[in-house]
This record gives sequence, structure tokens and C-alpha cells, in this order.
Amino acid sequence: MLEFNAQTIAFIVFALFSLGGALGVVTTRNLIHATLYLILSLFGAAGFFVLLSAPFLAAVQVLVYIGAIAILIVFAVMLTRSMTRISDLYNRQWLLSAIVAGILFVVLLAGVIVPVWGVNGTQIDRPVSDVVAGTVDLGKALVDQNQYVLPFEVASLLLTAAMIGAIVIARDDQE
Amino acid sequence: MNEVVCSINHVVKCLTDAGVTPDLANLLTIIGGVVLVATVPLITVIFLIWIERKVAARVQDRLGPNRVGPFGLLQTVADALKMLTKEDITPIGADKFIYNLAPIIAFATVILIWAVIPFTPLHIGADLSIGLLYFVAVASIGTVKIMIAGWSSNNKYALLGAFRTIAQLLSYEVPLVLSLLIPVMIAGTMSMQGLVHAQGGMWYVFMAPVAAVMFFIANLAETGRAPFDLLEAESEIIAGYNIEYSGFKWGMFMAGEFMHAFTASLLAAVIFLGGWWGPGVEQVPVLGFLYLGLKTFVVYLFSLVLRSTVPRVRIDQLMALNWKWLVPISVANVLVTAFLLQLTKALGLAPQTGDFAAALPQTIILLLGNLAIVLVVLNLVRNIGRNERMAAAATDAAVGHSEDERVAVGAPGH
Amino acid sequence: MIPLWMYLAVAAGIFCIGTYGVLTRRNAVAILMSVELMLNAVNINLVAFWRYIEPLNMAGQAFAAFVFVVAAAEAAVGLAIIIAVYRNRRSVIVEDVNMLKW
Amino acid sequence: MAVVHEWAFIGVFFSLAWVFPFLPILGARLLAPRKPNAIKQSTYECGVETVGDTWVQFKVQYYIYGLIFLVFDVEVVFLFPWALAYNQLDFFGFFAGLVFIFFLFDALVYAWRKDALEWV
Repeated sequence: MLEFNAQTIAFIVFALFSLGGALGVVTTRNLIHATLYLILSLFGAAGFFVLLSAPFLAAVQVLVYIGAIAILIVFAVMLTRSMTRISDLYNRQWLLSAIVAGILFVVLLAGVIVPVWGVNGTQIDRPVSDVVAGTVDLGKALVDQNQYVLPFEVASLLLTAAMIGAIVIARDDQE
Repeated sequence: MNEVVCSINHVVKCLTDAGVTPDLANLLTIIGGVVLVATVPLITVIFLIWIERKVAARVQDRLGPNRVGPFGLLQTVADALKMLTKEDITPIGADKFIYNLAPIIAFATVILIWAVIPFTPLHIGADLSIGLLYFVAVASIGTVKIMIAGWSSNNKYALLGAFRTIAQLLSYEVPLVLSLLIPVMIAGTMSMQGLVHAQGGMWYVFMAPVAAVMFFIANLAETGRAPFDLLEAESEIIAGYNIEYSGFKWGMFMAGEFMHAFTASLLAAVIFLGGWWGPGVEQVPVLGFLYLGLKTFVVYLFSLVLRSTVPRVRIDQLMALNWKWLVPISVANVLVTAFLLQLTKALGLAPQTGDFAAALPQTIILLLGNLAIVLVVLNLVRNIGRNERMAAAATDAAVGHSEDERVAVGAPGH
Repeated sequence: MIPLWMYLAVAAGIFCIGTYGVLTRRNAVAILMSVELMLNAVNINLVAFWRYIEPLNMAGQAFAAFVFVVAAAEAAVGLAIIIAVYRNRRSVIVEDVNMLKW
Repeated sequence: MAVVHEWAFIGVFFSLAWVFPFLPILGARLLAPRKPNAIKQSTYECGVETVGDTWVQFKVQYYIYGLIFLVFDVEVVFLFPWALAYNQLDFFGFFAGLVFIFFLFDALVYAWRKDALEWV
């Protein structure tokens, strides 16, 4: 069913990156290592975006997730010294949680592969068109009054609010 | 040098004629192209270090390296050979795998930027539609290398140095990216080749001088060059995040840094100085190498002279300079440029063709806008400087001292 | 061409691993990382659906971009809360943070 | 197809880029002497014995800088598609960007007024 070509190889490599990285995040005790696994996983996802011809999102993924969020997480790990203190990795419900996550995965996989809930379009093998809207169209859509201009401004407001909130919470006001 | 794009069809055809499957032929040509593109910086860096030492020596009225080879040209090669035989020490408690990974990432991320640099109209590694963001993204992986180098060394100084370096890199990435918005706005493309083509009429350094200066300053800080090299000031503190590294791993950090500085000049030349544009380049594309190299060298030489003449800033000045000056100026610059671009479009002055005369009216209007920004900033600097001097004089008069040497880099809010 | 369901399957896998991490990890920072994984899986889904079903409509990419914003805001505030809690309780273990229990 | 080719180049570059720094490090490993001992391998903190844990407590200011950077980074990334399409936008597009940047600038002004930008 799958032709063995460069795209398939790339897909497999990125799938290994993102799934392996994700597994590493939840199983590693050392939080810095976990962050590096997170970076690996996010990098795999960036590769997916390239394969899906959304290179802009791939660049954003690297820039925002790897360049900013991962660094912020490392800062937080260092600030809380949280890598040395915890003896138990998981809480007591780990077995139950594993079962829940496993069942969720099976259900999702079934819903994706076989049309359990009727024909839903996940079975298509190839994109409906080879023509893809590019980053320019994204830019136009973001400031188009009939499309996303309101979410666009709200996103800015949300980030401003998040920053103000985070500064208020994180700062030590005792000093 | 990089023949891959211009003659890729010939190479692929030759290989397929020789009996190689088309896929393998494609792969082989790509690999050949990658090796070519990656070798350019590797060879350049050897001469860069020599040039850097020579220029620093001339500024300080010394001779610089002059023993090994003609004019000391082979000094760097000798240094590299010496470094190969140096013992490689891994400190106790270091996270071995990550410790060894950091120098590799440090070097690789710099080489990776070269993939999108247009050397001539025909020679470019990969002309991505998001080339500009690609280089910013790859450069932002650079913070990861510093983080893991500092953390895995199991050394307090390395960790502290790494954190300070990361704070610096993160901060200066903001004006860097903001200043890149302006060429994108004018050109309407993010592909590096497209940006250079769009500068056929007018270099962006004339249309957006403020953005060009912001880009240059932010790049100096991003690459840790003087006057922003306080985190590994070799003459004052031991080193930064790479204190525990020795031998060739340390060499990788240093070579990566030199290359990054040169790459930054290269990018400035591509984005703001018209890249490979020059007389006769459309007839003889290979001339592009020469023009690009010349422009890059001018920018690089300027940063070298800065390095050996300007004193280091303090870390609080570094942060204040970025957040209280560069970022607000960049934001204002984006707004002013955006407004003026709409204005020129409404007035019908936006260039339809890519020649000098067509671009002139828009350039003049943009230049005036930039001039206004510069004047406002200079006025602010003067007022703040005067206020600080007067405040200092007042306190000194109260205390009885008369020293009033203040640096104007401080906060306008005070 | 890779069929759509393979992307969705990988995204489902990442999402479930993230769920497991959120449910089991005791360290608040690790939980936050797992949440990022889940958001990331959502993003892969959005972009995959966009590419395969509606490649000319910008909804998929625009939504993915807004998910980036949400992820950034969540990381910023979440980590700030963790730092504040650590300052007061000297702990980042979520079971120790039970001030709101009663 | 051309687009795929460009990214194939990047993909190959990413898989090969680590080889260039790896080879000299490998060469150094073969050539360089290796006689480790306890003194040599101890951490170098200006010749003084290492005291306490390496994971010293960091100032929250690092986090604040990272935070402000994160917000700016995400917003600037949003501005890139806007800038890319800017030639094709009218004055409404300009105002949308203006409002967006205004909120962004608000965040900076707040941080400034709260002295969150000071290196303490």
C-alpha cells in the first residue's frame, strides 16, 4: 500500500522522533532530559508540517516551541530545582491511567482507520488537490474582516494578558 | 562552487545515463550539493580567524600572526592541528551524551543556515519559500546548544554563564525578528532569493536604514561579538557556558562562533545590501560570489573594528539597551514603515518595475520616515542624558562629590 | 503519498502518551510538558486535515496558529503558577498543593 | 515537485550537518592523549573546591525575560504572514496590524512600568 520513497522514509523518521520523544517525556525522571525529549518530539512534528506543505507552521513550531517554550520550561525547572527532589516518578493511579490512555488510543485508532461511526473522510489516501494555499493567503485571512481578524486581535490580547498575569504571579513581591 | 541548482539537470542526466536509478541520482546530487554548501563555511572559517587576528593586531598596533606560511596565513591550520592533539577532558558528573552532543549542535546549526543563502542568481542550496524564517528558526536552536552545554558540564559557572547567555540571546532575538519584518513587508516574499531579486532597484539599507542597523546590532549580540561579548570575555572572566570543554570540542564552539559572526554579516549583506546584485551579474551569474563576498567582507570588517575598539557593556546595560531602546524603536519602525508603504501605494508611488528610478520616490518617503525615527530617538537620548546628568549633579552636590560621568544607555523611565 | 490516517494515528499516539503523562506524573512541570504534547498532537491533526481535505481554506492553518498562541500562553502562566507555588510550598509535586481542597 | 526538492535538500542537510563537526572530534579522540585522573576531571571553578550542589537557585528574573521573549516571539510570528501579504492589503489590513502591535506594545509598557525589565 505504501510506496517506498523519500517521503515515506521521512514520515517514518519523523513519526519515530515524535512518538519516541513523547514516550521519553513521560518516562524520564530527569526533567532536563524530559525537556530534550520534548524538543525531539516537537521537531518531529515540525517535520510533519513540512511534509504536509505547511512550512510556515514548521518554522513557527521550531521558533516558538523549541526556541521559546522549551527554554522557558528549562528556566522553570532550574527555578524550582524540581529534578532532584522527587522520589516517585508516577502517582498511585499509574496503572489505571495507563489503561485509560491505552483504551483511548485504541478507540481513536479504530475511529481513524475503520469507519466505525460512518464514513468520515479519514480514509482518503491522497489530498483532494495538489494546490495549497500558502503563507500569503494565511496573512490575508488573518486580517480579513470576514475571516480571522477578530481571533487575530484576541490572540494578541490573550498573550498580553498572559504575560501580565504571569509577571504578577511569578514575581517575588516580598522583596 | 555549489553547482547543484544550476546544473542539477545535467548531473542527474549524466547519472541516469550511466545506469543509476533516478531517485538515487537525485539523492546523490543533493548530497553533493550539501557537501559543497557545507564546505564553503568550513574553508572560510580558517581564513576568518586569520583575518580577525590580523585586524585586531593592526588596530592595536601589533603585527599579528606572521610566522606560519605567507603572512601567517596557515596559523589557524597550525592551531587546529595543535588542538587535535590536546587532551579531551570530561568532568566528573557530566552528562556524557549531552556533553558531547552540545559542540556538535553548536557547529551544525551554523552550517545549516548556509542552506538558504543565495550566492548568485543561480547558486543557492535550497530556495525555501520561508527562507527568512528558516534561518531565524535554525538560529533559535542555538539557544538549546548553550543550555545543554552549560547544564551538562555539572559546573556552577557554566550553568550561570549559560543562563546569562540565553537571556541575552532571547532578548536580542526580538529586535532581530522585528527588523526582519520590514524587508518582508517591502518585498512581499520570505524566500531569500526573492528578497535579493526584490532589491534589484534599490538596496533595503536605503529603504529601511533603521531596520538594517537594528539587524546589525541584534546580530552582534546574537553572535556574542564585542561589545556584547561580556559573557565569555576572555580577558576578564574565564569563559561562559563552555568553561569545561577542552580540545576540539572547545574548538567546535569557537569555530562555530566565528562562523556565526561571518554568517550574520553574510545575512546582513543578503537582506539589506542587495546580496549578489552588482554590475553585469545578470550576464555572468558567477560574479555574484564576488559581489556578495565583497559586501559581506565590508560588514564583517566593520564588526571586527568594532570588536577591537568598543568597550564591553555591563549586563544590565545590555538588557536595558535591548528592551528599552531596540525593541520600542523596532516596533515604532514597523508601524512607521507599514503606514508609509500604504501611503505610497495610495499615492501610486509603489514601484511597478524593478529599476532604480521606479523605486526612488518610495525610497525617499521611507527614508524620511526613518530619518524622523532617528531624530526622535536622538532627541530622547539627549533629554534623558541631560536629565541624568542633572540628577547626578544634584545628588553629588548634596553629597559633596563632583563626578558626573553617567552613561546614557540607562532607563528613559527614570 | 502517505494516507491521511497515518498522520492521525501518530497524532493519536502522541495525544494518548500526553494524556498518560498528565494523569500520572507527580511533577507539575512534567504535567505541563505532557499538556504541550497533547496540544501538539491536536496541531498535527489540524494541519493534516487541512492538507488532505480543505487545502484551499485557511481554517486549518489559522487554527493551528491560534493553538500556538494558546500553548504559549498556557506555558507562560502555568510555569509562573508552578514557580509561585514552589516559592510558598517548596514543592512542585501536585499532590502537595492541596490548599483548595476544603 | 520543485518545492519537495528544496525540502529534500534541507532534509539531507539536516541529516549530514552533524557529520562535519563529528569527524574532527572523532579525529581528536583518536589522536589526543587520554590520561584522566581525579584532579583533571574535577569541575573547574577557579581552582577552588566545588561547594554544594551545581543546581544553584536561579533568580526569577531569568524566567521573566524568557516570558516576555516568548510573548514577543509568538506575536512577531503572527506578524510574519501579515507582513508577507502586506503589499496586497488595504488600509484595513494596516489598522488590523496597528491594533495588534498596540496590544503587543501594551505588554512591553506594562513590564516596563512594573520594573520587570530591570536586571536586578
